[in-house]
Amino acid sequence: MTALPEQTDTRPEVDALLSVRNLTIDAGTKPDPIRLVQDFSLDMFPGDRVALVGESGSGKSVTARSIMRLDPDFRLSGSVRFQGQDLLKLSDRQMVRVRGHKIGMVFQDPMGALNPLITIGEQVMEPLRIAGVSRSEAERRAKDVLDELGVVNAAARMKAYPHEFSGGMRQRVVLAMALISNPSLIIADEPTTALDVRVQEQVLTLMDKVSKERGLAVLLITHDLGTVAGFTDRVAVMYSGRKVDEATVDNLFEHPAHPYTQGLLQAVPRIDQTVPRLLTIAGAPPHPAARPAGCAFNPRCPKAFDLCRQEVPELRPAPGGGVVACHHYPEAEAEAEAEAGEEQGA
Amino acid sequence: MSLLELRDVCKTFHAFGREPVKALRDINLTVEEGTITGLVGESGSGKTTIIKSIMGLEKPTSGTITYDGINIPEAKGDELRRVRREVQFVFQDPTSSLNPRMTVEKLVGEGLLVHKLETDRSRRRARVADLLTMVGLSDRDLDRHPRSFSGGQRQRIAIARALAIGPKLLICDEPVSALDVSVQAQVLNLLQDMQEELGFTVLFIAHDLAVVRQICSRVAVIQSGQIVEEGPSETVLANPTHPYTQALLRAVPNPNPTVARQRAQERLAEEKVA
Amino acid sequence: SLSGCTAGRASDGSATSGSSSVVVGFKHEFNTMDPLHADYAQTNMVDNIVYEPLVQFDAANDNKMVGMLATANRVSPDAKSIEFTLRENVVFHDGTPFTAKDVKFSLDRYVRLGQGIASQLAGYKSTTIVDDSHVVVNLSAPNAFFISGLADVYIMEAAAVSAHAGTDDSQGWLQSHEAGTGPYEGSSTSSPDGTTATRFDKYWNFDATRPKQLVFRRIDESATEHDELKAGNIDVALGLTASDAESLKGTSGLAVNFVKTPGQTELFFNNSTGPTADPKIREGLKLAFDYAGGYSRILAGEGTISNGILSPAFTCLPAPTPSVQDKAKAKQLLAGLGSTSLDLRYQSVDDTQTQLATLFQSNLKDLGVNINLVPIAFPDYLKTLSSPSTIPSLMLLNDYIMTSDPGAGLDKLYNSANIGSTNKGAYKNAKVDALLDQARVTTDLAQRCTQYKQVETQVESDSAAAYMYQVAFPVGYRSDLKGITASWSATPISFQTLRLG
Amino acid sequence: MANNSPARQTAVFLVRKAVSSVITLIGLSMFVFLMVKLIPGDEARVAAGENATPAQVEAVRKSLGLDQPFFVQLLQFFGRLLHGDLGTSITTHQSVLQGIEQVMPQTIELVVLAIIIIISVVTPLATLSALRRDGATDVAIKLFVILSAAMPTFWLALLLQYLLGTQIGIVPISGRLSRQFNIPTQTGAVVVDSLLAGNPLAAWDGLQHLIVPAIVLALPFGAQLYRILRAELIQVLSREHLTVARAKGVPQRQLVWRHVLPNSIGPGITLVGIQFGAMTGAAVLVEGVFGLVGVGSYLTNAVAQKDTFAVLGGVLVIGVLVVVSNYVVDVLQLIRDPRLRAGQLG
Amino acid sequence: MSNTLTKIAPLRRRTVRAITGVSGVQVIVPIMVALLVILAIVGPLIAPFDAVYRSNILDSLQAPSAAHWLGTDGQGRDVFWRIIAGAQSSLLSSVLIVTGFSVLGILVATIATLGGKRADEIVMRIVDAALAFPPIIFALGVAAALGPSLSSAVIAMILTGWPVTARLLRGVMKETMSQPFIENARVLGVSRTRLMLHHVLPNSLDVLVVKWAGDIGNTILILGGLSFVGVGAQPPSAEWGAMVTGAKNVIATAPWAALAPGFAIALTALAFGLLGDILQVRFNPALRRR
Ligand SMILES: Nc1ncnc2c1ncn2[C@@H]1O[C@H](COP(=O)(O)OP(=O)(O)OP(=O)(O)O)[C@@H](O)[C@H]1O
Ligand SMILES: Nc1ncnc2c1ncn2[C@@H]1O[C@H](COP(=O)(O)OP(=O)(O)OP(=O)(O)O)[C@@H](O)[C@H]1O
Ligand SMILES: [Mg+2]
Ligand SMILES: [Mg+2]
Repeated sequence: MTALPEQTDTRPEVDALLSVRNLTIDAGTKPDPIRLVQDFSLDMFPGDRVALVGESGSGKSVTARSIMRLDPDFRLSGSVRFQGQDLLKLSDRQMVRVRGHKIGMVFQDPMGALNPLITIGEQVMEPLRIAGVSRSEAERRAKDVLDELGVVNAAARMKAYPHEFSGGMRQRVVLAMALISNPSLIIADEPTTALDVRVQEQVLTLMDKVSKERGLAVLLITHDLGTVAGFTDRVAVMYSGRKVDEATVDNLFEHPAHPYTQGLLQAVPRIDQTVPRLLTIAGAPPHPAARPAGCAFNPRCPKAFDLCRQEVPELRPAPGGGVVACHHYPEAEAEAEAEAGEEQGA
Repeated sequence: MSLLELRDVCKTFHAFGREPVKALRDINLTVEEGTITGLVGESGSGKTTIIKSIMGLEKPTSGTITYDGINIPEAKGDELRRVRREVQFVFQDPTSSLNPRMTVEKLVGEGLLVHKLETDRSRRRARVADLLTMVGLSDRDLDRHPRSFSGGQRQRIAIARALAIGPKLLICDEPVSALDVSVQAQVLNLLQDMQEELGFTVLFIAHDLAVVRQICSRVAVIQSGQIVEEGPSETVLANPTHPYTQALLRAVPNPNPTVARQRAQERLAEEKVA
Repeated sequence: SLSGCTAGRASDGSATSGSSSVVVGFKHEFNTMDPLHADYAQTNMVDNIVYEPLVQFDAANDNKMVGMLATANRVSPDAKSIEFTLRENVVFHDGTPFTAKDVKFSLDRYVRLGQGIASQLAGYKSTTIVDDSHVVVNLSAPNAFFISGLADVYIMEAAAVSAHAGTDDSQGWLQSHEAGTGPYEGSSTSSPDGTTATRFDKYWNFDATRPKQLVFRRIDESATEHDELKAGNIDVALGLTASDAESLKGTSGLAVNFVKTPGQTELFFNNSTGPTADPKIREGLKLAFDYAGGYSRILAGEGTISNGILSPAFTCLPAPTPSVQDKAKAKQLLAGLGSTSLDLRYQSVDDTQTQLATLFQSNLKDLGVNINLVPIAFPDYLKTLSSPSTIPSLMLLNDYIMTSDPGAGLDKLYNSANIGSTNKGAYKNAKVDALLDQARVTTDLAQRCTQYKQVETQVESDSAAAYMYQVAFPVGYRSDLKGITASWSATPISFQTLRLG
Repeated sequence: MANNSPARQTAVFLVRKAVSSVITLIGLSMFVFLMVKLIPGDEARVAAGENATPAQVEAVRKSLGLDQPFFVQLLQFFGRLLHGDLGTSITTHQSVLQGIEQVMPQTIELVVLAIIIIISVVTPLATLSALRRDGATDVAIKLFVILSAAMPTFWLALLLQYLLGTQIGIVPISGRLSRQFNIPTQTGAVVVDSLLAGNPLAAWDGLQHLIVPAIVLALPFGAQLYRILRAELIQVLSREHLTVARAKGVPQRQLVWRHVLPNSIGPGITLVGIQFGAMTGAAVLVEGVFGLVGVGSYLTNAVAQKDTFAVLGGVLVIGVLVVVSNYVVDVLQLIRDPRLRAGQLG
Repeated sequence: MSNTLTKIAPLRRRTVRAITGVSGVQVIVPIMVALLVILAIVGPLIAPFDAVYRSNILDSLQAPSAAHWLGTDGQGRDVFWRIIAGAQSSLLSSVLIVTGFSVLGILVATIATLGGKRADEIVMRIVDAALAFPPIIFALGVAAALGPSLSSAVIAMILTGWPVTARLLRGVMKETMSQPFIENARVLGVSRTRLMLHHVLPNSLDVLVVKWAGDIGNTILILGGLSFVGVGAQPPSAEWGAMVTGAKNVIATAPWAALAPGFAIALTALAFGLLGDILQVRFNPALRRR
């Protein structure tokens, strides 16, 4: 665990907008802590669009929230450098200034994400008002952002309450709150999961557009590989608290390296092709307090062998590019295994 | 032969102090025996209202709903009992659709008890155990409560519960939309296998066309309470005629980066034009 | 601003005794100032100083009759009418002179309304105005007891009261207003938590040593009154329990007087029906109670153990027969009761009664007799009196005979004609009835006295009730106040006699 | 859309409430009437006096209409009620309305002060508790609250009076106003009257008289509010919109005031509304000890004397107050929650 | 995930437990309650009759001593033994009251939930009317109608307590009724009775269990309050509320006579209050930790 995982990216770390190194997250008390996330590392550069995928409970949200230090009770170790500053070393007060101002966040449930008692306008303006921006100025900027996000008649709609908005509109408002202070990074935690297919599409398009226009870096969290395909450049796959796979989108979809990634891909029903039966990943992910020995995925892995049950695989460069944590990829065998993986997928 | 038939079903909600909501307008829908029929539409299009009407929990404002010759809204006594026995449901959220206080044995066995199909306790237990094995659980799970299962497993329990009394028609209201992709695949497979094995009829409701395509032979598309397109799923999905169907189809995420990126480009362009 | 409430007795030299305002703490609701209800102690407490009756009786002077608004009276030999000579130069609080028509108006009003004090006027026929200063009160039948009942019958100003007659014969108005001649003027802001009375300077018997103001403040809890008195926030405490009063003794600047009243704590038996119809049982019950123990501990050794059916406050009494416990005899007499358990009714609002009842219950338990204590509310109690069959087997109560001449009281309690209303024990004895009928037409006081004594002896030997204690009413007060003594016109004390030291 | 406007909906809602309140009050009167009639005893005898002759009793019975059958008496009561006449008390011989006017201000003053104490003490305590959930602070507060609510009201009243009033002397022992003050009665509430008379010293003195009884009265009710509020706060604290607010960089203080409290006080407000009636009744337990005469004492006495109209009047007035306070609660809720205004939750 | 903060909770609890050992409360409270229950059962058996009930008037108001641990009351009875003997009537009556009005409340709530819109409306109007009636005054009235005694106080309080329960439960039951599993059961053809007994009630009663424990404490307090205004157990009963009331007049001179039973009440209310709190944490989904 001491070894620094290798980089997927060749760009120098110093230029990174966000550089997470060996982030380990513990919950619970000292004698019996629950390790939610272990040695998570990720680099994001300005304008980067990265997806973080994995089944429910794999630790995606915990990771995202810990970058923002939203849970005071998690014990965090490692480092989270944002624009050169280690967020884990900031005081609570300094952290408040980072949240919402430099890093914006978008959440899953658009209804739950808005305070039902306060008007949309107030909520969108809030980050600016906290920063001391005058009311009229804040109002103007809120209107601009909402306009930009396609809220028709924004000035009037700002006086409305969340319940008067439809799900898709609410998600726009949530996005507006995240964007209003011009952050350079947006973390979107399942922003579309609760939405209808069509609204989902709209919101993604919107995020796509805004981030491109503003050169925003986006960390998109989801469990659905399908939704990331058209949106991101790079995908990191998490399983049971660890990053197990990371690659560029094309690589990942074409040559999924990790058996888990392969499984996820095969499980998505596809509109452009029918299979008699969907291929599934048997079983369920382990509880963070009771992970199996060795590779956490081994009980569900069709290719598991003895080593998998004994030793936790480390991240190594994958044959098709990127990194993967799987005993099937000791450097030499990597190519062959990748082939095998592909065959299975067909 | 059609097992379930909706003819000109309309439903208007009159809430106090609010504008009436026309949730269903002249719905005509036929479910053929032994098939899996899909019903797709976005949120609020009226899918659940249709289901509730079939359940007999909402009375349509007009129109008829016939199940095997029985007009459901009017059904009483023996007829109603037959409907209750032969039509079963699986709901979207496997957590809230299972009584958290009951053990799996009781949950799955309740239908057997209520319809007096198996009144002997130990034999009922054995039947339930069989059902559990059938849906991929085991008899060790008999005395557990639904809370201790994962989402996918809960949905299996819900399916076992529905299948316990041997329904002729199974109606699933978005049974997989709350599940993870990997679990969703498990449940879809299970449904498909069961249907093939037992030969019952399924009305499958979803908003994801890819899911529908995977398991349905026929599909009906509903928009704002109206069926806008209907036909064999291959045909409808390959050549959608209605713009709404087309839009739905395009919205389905495609796990193919090249296609997806291209589509994203198109959308962005459209967005700019609009 | 705190000094008024927190200053203890020590600092009262400047704050309270210098002021001539006296605050009186009292217990239970103060309902109305209407003298119609002067039979109710809290009403009478105030009415007694704002109104005046025609005559009064002096407890300190052998219960002699003294004139108030009447300077002289003469009962006709046939006891069918009384002539009063009225005091001159008396004015009501609004300045109107007092005349005969006010007497007639007042008496007529009471009788017309037929409530409260009207019961003292039973047998009243009419009033004849002779002139401004002479009236004759006519009775429908000879009644020698009548005049002694007039001590609580107050005279009000005809003009002022009839001006506010309304639909209820001025009852609403008089609830919080007064129209009297007394040494104090009532305020118009009386409320359930009390009232204020101010010295009336044109009072015919003006005395500058009366306090300028009397403030009556309702405080229901004895402990609270006790503390307030000690703190100097009230000057007279009328709602103390015996033990609280006892504990005040010896406090500097305070005095405690257990005012001996004409009332007695008594245990009435149902003399007509049920197990207590048997005189032996009644006697047994009477002998079962630990009078001495209750006296020393519950009554704190104040007052006296009863000597007979009347309180020692009365003047014509037979030879004393102190109540004593005799367990052996009681046990023997009560054997006739078998295993029947009896209900003892009492008014649980009075803590002393609760304690006495509990002691009695325990005493009887020692003798193998079960008694259930059943509290009874006042309206229910009154209702039970309507028939001998509903009268409780045992009823513990404080009974007051309000007139210095016990005739009327004895008549109400023991005349069989009054069973169903005021004869609380449904007591019936032809000899007693005859004696009382006789006394009613006897104008000579001494002669009546002999008859009373005969009645008393007879009733007592019939064990009509167990006579327990003379009610000694504990009053705590600022020791520089004078005149806190027993009175016939108000129970336990009248503030007419109150003077600053 | 006029028939759909929030204003109209609100109006309709309030009118509906008013109608059902009136029905409630009528039901309440009938209920009370029946109850009082079931109390054993003879009102006519009480009215006539202990020593009255049977003839006098009958005359009084007739004049009070007590000789009429039950339903006739009830109808007569409602008939008088229409003219604003609550009847006459058989013990005070005073109009019930007037009697209640004399005692009501006292009780309202006490109850309102108690409610002010409850709200101003419980809200911060519950907030602190919820924020430090299960921490030492929370446990300490919880214990304190449960302990103080576990003391019998009247017993605590006696105890506090003895300790604070008599022994330490920091508050007056009993009563409403110290003897050196003479304040003309206007509203009947001492503190208000003192202020109206331009005598702040007297108002302060009146407040000192009220404070201990109000605290004693407040304790058990405060404990209930604390429980509800704490539970609600904890629930609200776990809502996603709070995470969103924190991710927006909202500082703790503003988070509590703007986002947490307004969303949590709903059930608390309703509870205080419901408690109002119970408090006026429970006031009787402290009134006696502190030498106060309020509506509780009035009613206790009236019940003991079987004073039908006094009981009816008193309960009815409390009923009206409860209805009014529920109304106020409803309006407050409407102000608080825009969803209610839109009739979405109604 | 919606409830991130609830997830955090177990952590806090453990920390506190580790540092302060406060969760000892969760051990102590059930023990306290158990002791009280045992006391209520054996109390009257072990307390000597004479010490409890027999007036020993010359020994009245003795200060606590070796012979009388908590002193004697105005009748010279031993306060300690009276408290022991009184546990039964105090606790038993509270349990009876709370159980009584809970049952009534459940019945009423069931009628409101199952009886359709109109029944619901009528029932809720009645509940509102009952709630507008100050409970103490109502209890006073009922007790006055039945004649003051412990049993009429019990009946009075049962009649006073149900509306709150009914209202609370109706809300919860309505919520339960709207859960999909209820629909699920209905379309399975489950009868109304079975629906109520197996589906609605089991999922609604949590709330009641919590309330039940808290109410026991409250009831003991209110029962004492009723004694204070003259309704409740009569002499020579050793019911705690009556003991305090009987001794309130000597609170300055013989404080032990009122203090001791007052503490007994407070302690009991505290124990049940804490129990209610523990149960609330166990049962309230909002406070439950995973
Ligand atoms: N405060 C906490 N204490 C203990 N365990 C926690 C805590 N918060 C989260 N967890 C656990 O950590 C694991 C990861 O949770 P997380 O919410 O990050 O999953 P996720 O990948 O975002 O899943 P989903 O797709 O459901 O949102 C889960 O097993 C969760 O139960
Ligand atoms: N009880 C009701 N009262 C008023 N309007 C209702 C009611 N039930 C449903 N509606 C309305 O009817 C329309 C159809 O709702 P329905 O629940 O059938 O949609 P759905 O297709 O199932 O949507 P989803 O995908 O969100 O479940 C919606 O506009 C909804 O608001
Ligand atoms: Mg998540
Ligand atoms: Mg639906």
